[in-house]
Amino acid sequence: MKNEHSHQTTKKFGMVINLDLCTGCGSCMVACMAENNVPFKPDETDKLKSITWMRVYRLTNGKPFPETDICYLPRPCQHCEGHEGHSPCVSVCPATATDYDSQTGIVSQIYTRCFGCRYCMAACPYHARYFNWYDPVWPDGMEKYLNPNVSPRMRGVVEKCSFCYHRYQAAKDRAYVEGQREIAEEDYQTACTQACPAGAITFGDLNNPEHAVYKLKQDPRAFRLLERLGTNPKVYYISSKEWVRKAGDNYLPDEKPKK
Amino acid sequence: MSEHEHMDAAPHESEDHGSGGMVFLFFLIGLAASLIVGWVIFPKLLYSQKNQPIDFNHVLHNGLVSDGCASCHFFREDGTFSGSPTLAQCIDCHSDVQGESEEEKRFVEEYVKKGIEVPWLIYARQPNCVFFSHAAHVKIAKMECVTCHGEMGETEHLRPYEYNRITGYSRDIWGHNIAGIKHHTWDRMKMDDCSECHQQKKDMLGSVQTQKEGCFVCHK
Amino acid sequence: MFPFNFEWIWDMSHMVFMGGLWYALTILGIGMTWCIVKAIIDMKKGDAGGGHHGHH
Amino acid sequence: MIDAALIPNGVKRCSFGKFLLGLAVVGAVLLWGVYAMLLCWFKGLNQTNMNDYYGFALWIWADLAVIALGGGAFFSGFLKYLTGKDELKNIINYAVLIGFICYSSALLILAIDVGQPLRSWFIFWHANVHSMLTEVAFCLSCYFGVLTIEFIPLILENRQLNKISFFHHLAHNMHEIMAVFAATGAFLSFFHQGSLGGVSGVLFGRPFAYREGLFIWPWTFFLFTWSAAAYGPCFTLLITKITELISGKKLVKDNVIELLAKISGWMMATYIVAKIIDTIYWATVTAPSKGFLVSDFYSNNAFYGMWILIAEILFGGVVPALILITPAGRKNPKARTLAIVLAVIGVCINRWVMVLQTMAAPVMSFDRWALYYPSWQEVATTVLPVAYGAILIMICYRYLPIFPQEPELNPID
Amino acid sequence: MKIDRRCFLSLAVGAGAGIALSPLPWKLTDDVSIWSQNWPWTPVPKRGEAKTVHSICTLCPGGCGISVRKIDDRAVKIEGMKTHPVNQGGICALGLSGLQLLYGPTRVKGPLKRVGDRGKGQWMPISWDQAIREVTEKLAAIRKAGRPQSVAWISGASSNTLNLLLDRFSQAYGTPNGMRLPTLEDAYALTVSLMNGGKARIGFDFEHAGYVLSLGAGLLDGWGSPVRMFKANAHWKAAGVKLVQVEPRLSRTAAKADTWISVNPGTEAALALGMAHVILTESLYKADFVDSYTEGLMEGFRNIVLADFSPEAVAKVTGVDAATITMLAREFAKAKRPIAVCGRGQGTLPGSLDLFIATHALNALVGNLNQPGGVWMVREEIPSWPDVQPDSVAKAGLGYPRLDGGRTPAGISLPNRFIQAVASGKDYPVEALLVVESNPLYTLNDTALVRQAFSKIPFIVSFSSFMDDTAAWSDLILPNPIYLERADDVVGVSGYPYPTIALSQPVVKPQCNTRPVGDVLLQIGKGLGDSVATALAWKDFNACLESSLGERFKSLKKAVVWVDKGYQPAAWDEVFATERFSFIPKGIAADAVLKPVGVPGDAGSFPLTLMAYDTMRLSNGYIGNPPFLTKILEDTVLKQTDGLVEINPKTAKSLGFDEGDRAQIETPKGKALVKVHLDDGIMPGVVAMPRGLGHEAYDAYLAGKGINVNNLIASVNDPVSGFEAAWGIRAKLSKA
Repeated sequence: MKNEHSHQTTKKFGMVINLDLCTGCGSCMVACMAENNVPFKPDETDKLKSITWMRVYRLTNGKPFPETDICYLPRPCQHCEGHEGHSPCVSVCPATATDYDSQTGIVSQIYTRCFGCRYCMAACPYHARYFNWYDPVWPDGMEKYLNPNVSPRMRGVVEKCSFCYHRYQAAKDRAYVEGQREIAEEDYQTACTQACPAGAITFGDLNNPEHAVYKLKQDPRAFRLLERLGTNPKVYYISSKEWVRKAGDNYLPDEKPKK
Repeated sequence: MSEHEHMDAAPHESEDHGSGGMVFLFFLIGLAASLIVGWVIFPKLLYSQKNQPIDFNHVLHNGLVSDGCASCHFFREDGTFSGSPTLAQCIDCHSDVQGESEEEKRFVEEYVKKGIEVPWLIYARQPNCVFFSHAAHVKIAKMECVTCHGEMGETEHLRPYEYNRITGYSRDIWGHNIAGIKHHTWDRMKMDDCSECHQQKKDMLGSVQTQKEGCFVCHK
Repeated sequence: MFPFNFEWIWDMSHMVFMGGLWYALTILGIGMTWCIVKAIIDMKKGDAGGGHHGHH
Repeated sequence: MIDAALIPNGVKRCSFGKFLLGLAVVGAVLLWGVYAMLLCWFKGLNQTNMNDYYGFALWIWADLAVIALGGGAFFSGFLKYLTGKDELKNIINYAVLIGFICYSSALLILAIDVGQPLRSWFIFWHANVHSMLTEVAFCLSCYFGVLTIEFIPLILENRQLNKISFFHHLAHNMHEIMAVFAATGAFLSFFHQGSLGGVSGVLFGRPFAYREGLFIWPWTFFLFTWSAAAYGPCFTLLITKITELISGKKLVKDNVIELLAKISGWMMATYIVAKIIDTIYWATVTAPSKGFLVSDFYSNNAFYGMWILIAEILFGGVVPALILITPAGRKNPKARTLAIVLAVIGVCINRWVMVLQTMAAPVMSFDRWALYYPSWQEVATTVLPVAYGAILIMICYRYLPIFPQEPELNPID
Repeated sequence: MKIDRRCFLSLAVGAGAGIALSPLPWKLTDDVSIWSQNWPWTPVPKRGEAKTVHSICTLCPGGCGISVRKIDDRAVKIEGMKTHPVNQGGICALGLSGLQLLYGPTRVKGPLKRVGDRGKGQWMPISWDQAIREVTEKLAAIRKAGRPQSVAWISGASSNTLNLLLDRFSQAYGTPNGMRLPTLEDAYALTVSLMNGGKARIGFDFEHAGYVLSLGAGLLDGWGSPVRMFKANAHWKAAGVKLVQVEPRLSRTAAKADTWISVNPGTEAALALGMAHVILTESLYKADFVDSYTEGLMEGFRNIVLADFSPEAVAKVTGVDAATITMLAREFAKAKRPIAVCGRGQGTLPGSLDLFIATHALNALVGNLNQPGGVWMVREEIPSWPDVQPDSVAKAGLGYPRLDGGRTPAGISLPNRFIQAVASGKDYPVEALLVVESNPLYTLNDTALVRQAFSKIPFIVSFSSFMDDTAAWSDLILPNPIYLERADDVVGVSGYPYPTIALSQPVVKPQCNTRPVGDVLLQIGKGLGDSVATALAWKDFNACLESSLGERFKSLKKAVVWVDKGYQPAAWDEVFATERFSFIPKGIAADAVLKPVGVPGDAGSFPLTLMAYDTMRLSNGYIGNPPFLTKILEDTVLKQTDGLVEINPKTAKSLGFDEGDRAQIETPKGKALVKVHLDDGIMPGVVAMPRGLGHEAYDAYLAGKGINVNNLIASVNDPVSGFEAAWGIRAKLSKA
């Protein structure tokens, strides 16, 4: 099976999220939970113990009424590339339960390999990783809606956004039986991208000039979270508000963001 | 206490040589006994057997169908693999009893007539954490069914389904040899067996950690 | 941890890390074996005595 | 006394009844800890107050702390067997015992801390050699093996065991080549103490913890090894002091104590200088390069205020170091004890900060500080090793000749 | 040779060695970890064949198309329908959670009969035959006694045919008391009929607008068809269309707007009239429209506006300075295709008429009615049936006045007044109440009054699919299948300018022992016999759908939706030539119409103003919030079971409150324990709480979380329309 795939170019899947369009409605969060069999508890108000692969943060400019301004910022796993694929979380995992795949640029998490040391969570500055403190429990009958393409996680392991990798797999299978090797941009879209009613999220191959994200990421208003740490994330944000772009990273009092 | 006194007093020679042979004999007994437990009794206890709900004759059916395995184990339009057939497929021929086989009679009466799907026990079922693309292996890599499933098509009866009492896995995953030794490609279906092939695809080895293929290629 | 493990690669980090590890384990192993074997021999030699050796 | 035959020659021990009573009291605490441990194993880590912001918390701190404190074993061993400080033979036994307790505790706590204990062996089998935690796991367990090896001869010196010819010879032989084991132990310790420092130092996503360094090793790697060597002996001395208080006997001669105190003091002095340099560099170069003022890390709440930095470096480092390197200081029992206590607290604060404050300080500008307090289950499981250690010490002290100088210092008339 | 201790020792050593050399320990270690990877209590989703079924989501008036992904017979995911003109593949959080409603624990599994006292939650499962028999007998008895008018129904049904059926039932049975739950749609319909004449649905051509002025409408908080509005907003951002949000609170809409005008609560209408003042004085209005197609401007409207609504005067009322008002007015009047729109929050309550009149007047002044990118009077033909011939009993019953005193144009109900009438007990009593797809005990203002009214009704039948607050308070529950298990037709999409007819259809087989309300009504009709039976002589509800949709029925089964994209609103000459647009509704005194509605409570003892707000993360109507939505609720809205009240830091400081403090909020209607959340985004002196929390019914994922703000808010009747017009209430916050 050696040269079967040799013509394939390496991909680098990423997202561009337009914060000017995001209304913070939460569709992306629910779409993600519904797609990825994310469990829920009777009380989810302790946000430090609430699993939401996609989480929408509420940013404020800190000014008093009526100069107050707010901005909603959806935060999936940033799928950091770090330096040559050494993202903050990947290199620290002692059991190789998470890895960076340079073929897709996706940071994987293997729940059955993970033994729950939580070092990766300590390493992630975005808090994109979540621990299963509890056994996942669905009310009797509700387990009917679980998605067979995603394996439910057991108690005691870490989980996180996978850029809906199972959709990539499904798209490839569809292509294979049709005798194709490559898949089109629209064939692989994450659940949040698809659901977003404002069309704020764009997903695709950052390496591919044909894909929308390729152009969007070059927008002068585009920025990434915590770029200064060298995490080299693959999720870009676009905002026309200067204070929002500034909130994307940390700056000393006398510093000005470059964007 | 007494032994200590005794040991202190008495010169060690006599005792040592006295039961030296005995000591060694006992060692051998212990060794032999535990080896039997570990290699023979333990595997028997570890695995349990179930019979398939209905016996099935692959040879017979293979003779009747045009397209080999793919006639019943086919790909759906969405690229997924249908696995073991559902009533919908069997019903074409088996809406009524065809031959003399008792099993077929039972099949028609207990399942076809009642419209109940047959709860086949899947020998090659991988655990839920595994994503396996039949399309990639069959359509792209052009692999033969035999490579992983062995001579299924040549069987006239379905062998009992053996499963591990602790893990619930089918025995085919670990393989029937308790030491995990395999003679054919299909004797074992553990991760290492998959990776044997997968490591060959030099241009696909993207994992920064393992310098093999990404974990998500096979895991979900 | 062993060359036959899925994660094993013959690269610098593995050589250094696992090298050091196995080196240490070997020393401990040999050391303990030596102690035990010699203890048995000494015992056979019979120059046992109730501990009037007073080491340290 | 019914256990008279087991008690070493030439020493006096309390009545068996009194001994049992002591065991019972500490045993009760132990059981409480065991109960909490079982809760965590069977119900899962929802028994703790850890959360997605505090993946590491009290337990990891406890691990780092006991391993630092247990550092006395490898360093005393290093001093005795490799630099030939022979006086230390009078305290090495105890150092080894304390080390053994600390390391076994650390392993136990780790076994409770992971979400899937049944799979924890994956850390060895599927090891990712780039992870500091892997290094910790390997060296930790190997060094625990070394400690066991160092501990065995001590056990075999029990009056009755030593009568058995085989054990007698075994103990003898192990003593013969103890230097080899000690050397291996020192080697392993250097790495796992270091990698424990690396654990937080490599987190380049967490500017509070992140440090530059040498090759793959951040400065914290070396600081941790160094501090363990410096502070470990202090813990040995502290426990010795406590044992002397409880037993009401002098067990180790002052010259031995002072020697160890002196070495510890100098190690501490050099360490704290390095630590201060590291802190200054981090505060003026590393953190700002990521967009942080060092005050950002100490600004939000009273608990993680600047005081904690001062407490660690000044009162937990500079002061004890100064006391111990000055002859007058270390020769004065009161001053010496004070220094030792301060030092032990100091190193514990350092480990606490490197774990807990790292978790507390937000990195994203719009994220919030998260504070945490342990649940009773966490506390109980952390107290568990202490109780276990106390029991082990009680038994060993009673039946093993741990303190070679005890008969001489406390003649039975 | 003797066997001593050491023999056994070496036996053990041998055994140890043997075991170590056997697979036993190693395989066990492996298998135990594999067991931990496949814990039997962690569910494994069944594999199967995937297919997609398209339908319509009827959880809100948005009318979005949904594509439901199925594995064998399980529905596993709801997604937006890509080809649907309204949502174009997008979908809201509630729509995505539909499967939690389908498979959720609050479904009523089968017909239930109350055994204990009302609301005690003691039920007895009964057969459908018995359930239907009991209702039929009751209704038959009432009708026999000649009091058909004392049977009432409240319906929130979105299905046009079901509503036709309910009306038909009333006609044939003989009761005038059929209550729909009015929304901004009805308020707009009334406004249109009062100012334009005629019956029409309001539509907004937002996609082609050039400027959008929202007077308190939560355009991005679930107003109209939420997904369509999000997409419109995205289009505005791309095309540089300005969105101005007028509202006291920094809602999501305000946050997304280019300009947020923080106006004193309840004074949006005044602001609109202030703008009208500027437009008139600076004669910025569109003369060619105003001169030849309108009336009442120079007579009434102008005088009042000039007299009472000068920018300065309005500035005092609204708190918005005169300059801004003038600026806004000029911007609005000079913009291309400007649209003014209202309907507070999601517009689930109709609201006071003055705001609608003022808003509509603004649109008229700039002549943006029935224009591309303007406000459309959509006249779509709504399927209907020939009238029934009521028998003498029915005639008599229908002779009675409606209990809500609905003298307003037909088709508009006033449940608020209905409740007041029943509670007061004057007029005639209600002996039986049928509740269809609604939860009045929770959604209507002043729930205490609703409860009081209900306690006066001896026989309450709920057709709810869920054990909601009202179902829990009823005597019989005849559960309806939910939208994913039944067929319904939806005509028109809230605020959408093009005529649409959609068919929502079963995507899975019913999960519980349920029957569609339509079927049950038909069966009851048969049971009642004579004229009722003849009026309801369909075999089942599907037959009703077929008869009302005609041949469309078949095509819709495939296409799911029909939309007339080519629709053009009637030209000015058609609509306004014969009957001109009137700035002052005919037959109503201008000053009466433009009088703002106040809220109860005196500023002395209630220094603050409490406003209820709507959010996309809380379903606040008949549908209880599904677990996923509650999960994504901010912890500044709900913390454990405490509801948080939003308050400006300044106000909080003056009252001595800090973030998260416990407090008691009190209004003339009642008090409740809350926590305070400090937020700069809300006007000082105003406090806000979301609708959708504080359910007494439902499951562990919703019951008892937060408080129902409707408990605290009084019901206020609009003096002209009679609609529920309360936009808030006076309140005070004290330490608790």
